[in-house]
Amino acid sequence: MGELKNKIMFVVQRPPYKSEDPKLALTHALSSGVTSIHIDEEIVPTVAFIGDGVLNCIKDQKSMEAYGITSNERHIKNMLATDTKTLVCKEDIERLGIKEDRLIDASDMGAEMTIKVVPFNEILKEMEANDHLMFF
Amino acid sequence: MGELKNKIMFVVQRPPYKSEDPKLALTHALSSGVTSIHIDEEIVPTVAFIGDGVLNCIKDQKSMEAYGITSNERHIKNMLATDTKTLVCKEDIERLGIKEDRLIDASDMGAEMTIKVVPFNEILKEMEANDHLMFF
Amino acid sequence: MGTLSIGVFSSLVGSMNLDFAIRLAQTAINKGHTVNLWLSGNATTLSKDKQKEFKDYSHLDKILRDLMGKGLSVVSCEACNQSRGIQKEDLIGGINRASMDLYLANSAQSDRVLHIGVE
Amino acid sequence: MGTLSIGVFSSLVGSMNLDFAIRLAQTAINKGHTVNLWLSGNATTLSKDKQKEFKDYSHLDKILRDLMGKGLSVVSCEACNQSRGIQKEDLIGGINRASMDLYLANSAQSDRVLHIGVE
Amino acid sequence: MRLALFYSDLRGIESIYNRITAHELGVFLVSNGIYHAVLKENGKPSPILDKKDATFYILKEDLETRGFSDNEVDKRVKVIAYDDLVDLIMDKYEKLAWL
Amino acid sequence: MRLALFYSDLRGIESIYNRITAHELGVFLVSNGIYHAVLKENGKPSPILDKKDATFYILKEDLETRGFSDNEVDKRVKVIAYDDLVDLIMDKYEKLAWL
Repeated sequence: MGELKNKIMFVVQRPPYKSEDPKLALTHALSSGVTSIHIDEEIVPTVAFIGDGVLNCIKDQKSMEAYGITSNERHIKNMLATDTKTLVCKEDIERLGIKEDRLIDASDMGAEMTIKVVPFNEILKEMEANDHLMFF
Repeated sequence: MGELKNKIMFVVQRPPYKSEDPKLALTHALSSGVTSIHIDEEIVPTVAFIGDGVLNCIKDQKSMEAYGITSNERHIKNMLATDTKTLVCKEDIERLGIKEDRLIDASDMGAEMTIKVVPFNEILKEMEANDHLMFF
Repeated sequence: MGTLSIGVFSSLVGSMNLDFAIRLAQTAINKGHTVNLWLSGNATTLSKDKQKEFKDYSHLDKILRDLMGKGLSVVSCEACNQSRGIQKEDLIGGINRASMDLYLANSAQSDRVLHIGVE
Repeated sequence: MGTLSIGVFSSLVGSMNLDFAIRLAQTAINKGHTVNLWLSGNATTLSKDKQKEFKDYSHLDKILRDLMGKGLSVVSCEACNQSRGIQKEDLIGGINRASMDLYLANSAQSDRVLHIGVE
Repeated sequence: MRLALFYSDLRGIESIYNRITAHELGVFLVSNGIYHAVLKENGKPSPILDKKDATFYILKEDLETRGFSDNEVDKRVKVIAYDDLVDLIMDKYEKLAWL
Repeated sequence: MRLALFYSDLRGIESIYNRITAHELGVFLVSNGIYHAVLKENGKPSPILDKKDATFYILKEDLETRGFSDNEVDKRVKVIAYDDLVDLIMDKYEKLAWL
């Protein structure tokens, strides 16, 4: 076994509420913070939303009111509040006509981290910089 | 409650082996023959393959050899052997470049029924003629 | 008042199609209609008892029991259950285990059929 | 020889992604690699015991037990199981129930990770 | 026929949808089908709304779950609740198909 | 990076696939991804095979499950078994992504 591969990138490629994948991507990424009970070094997660996966980033999701289920928005906010690097693909939000002010922010939770809108090319560079990729 | 609505059409719109839907469409259609234990009149099924669902009709499926699972081909053959009316959309097989000699036939099982290649328009007429629709 | 048969193949957690089906059934029953629910394929995951409620996941156990108390008839595919290791005694009480011919017979006797045949 | 972690979200019956994952694990183990399998979301349906074998459906129970005998480590998501009514005592013997942090830790220690995050 | 089509996804079902016609056709945008009423992909409304002689409905609960509200819905689409949905399928449409 | 992309479906993943590049790129057609190597939709081979500098593989078991055989596979795609697949991902490609 080689050295620890502790940079893991979580790439969300599918829209919310049609499958469990995007929500599980977020819960998996969030759990990076507690892996220290298993290994010495910390895992550094990066989350990126690409393709129709960017639809997860739209704010005001009312799944709790409508169906009694925690929204993906709530999970994204939790993630931002733990200072996880979170990217969303610029070309995809532009293609779908989503304005930046429609994206989730977690400032109400005191989070300093925001969703960063970046060109696909930067997401590719991030894929290069990570040790493992998990596509959801 | 009105009269018995006994003409049910099973429309397969999805390709095989990516979901259970097409196989369940076939097993549901096949079970029409045994509903007489519940109701007096017989249910008359019609099955139609449209869109990428036509890929279910390609013969020589070797799922049993590769993965130990009964193929959708086997189910289609059973269906033909019970004289179920089975339609496949002409425009869709042409679009996907599937020649008619690549379609499943059940002549080795003594079936007289064959998959009938028809224009989408005839499938629409069939939808009109049936009492209930089930899309898979 | 009419009869509505709803058939679903979608998993308890995932597409939220079962949430849709249950809400539709609830609304129809409250309006006085008769509703049959057929669970097949991965939708048989809804018929397993002892589901623990988490806010993160669809949790339809309670509302399903409540609707059965109001007359909702629920049938879960026998073979689909068995292939997933769900035994007869694992089912939520009141759910009937049967084969698809019962669903077809119920459909033939229904005014409307909504078949949700996707994951 | 290396270590491979495979994570899957797909249902036992449906996309055949679990058939793929198990076959991949089997081939890797036979070549001397170390393999970890993480079952989450609907893939936790594979961890339920008493699956009845039908030729019509994916039936991976036997091969999974066989591979665990050869060293395959299988972990099934605790909350995913509970929300589906699958209790600890319902699991196939030898499957470990834990949370996703164990999967991530295993992944960090693996040479390769294949995450199959679809239904 | 009086047909209710449930349009339940963002991608992959247009080709079949485009070819289905009916004397009386209701298109119900549910689940991820709701995006067709609120997104303007590449600056244009979804072509599925161009279907001739169809009446379009969108399920309010599914719309709001995904972060959108009534005022963002294309004017050709009527926002309905489960209550309306039940009345429409039990009274107005005789056949139902989930795409 | 040395990247193995698992192309697992017939529709819906092209847009992301088209934008991913890597120094060394292997594309593995598995599950319903196999159709891209054997169908000629509208008379043309799948555009996913036009990807520059990629090496294409198709999983024999998944090909044959769906009714096709080696001689129907596009010449640009190499037919492999699970045995080859394990060697390729453990030896040649360092990162794996399932689309």
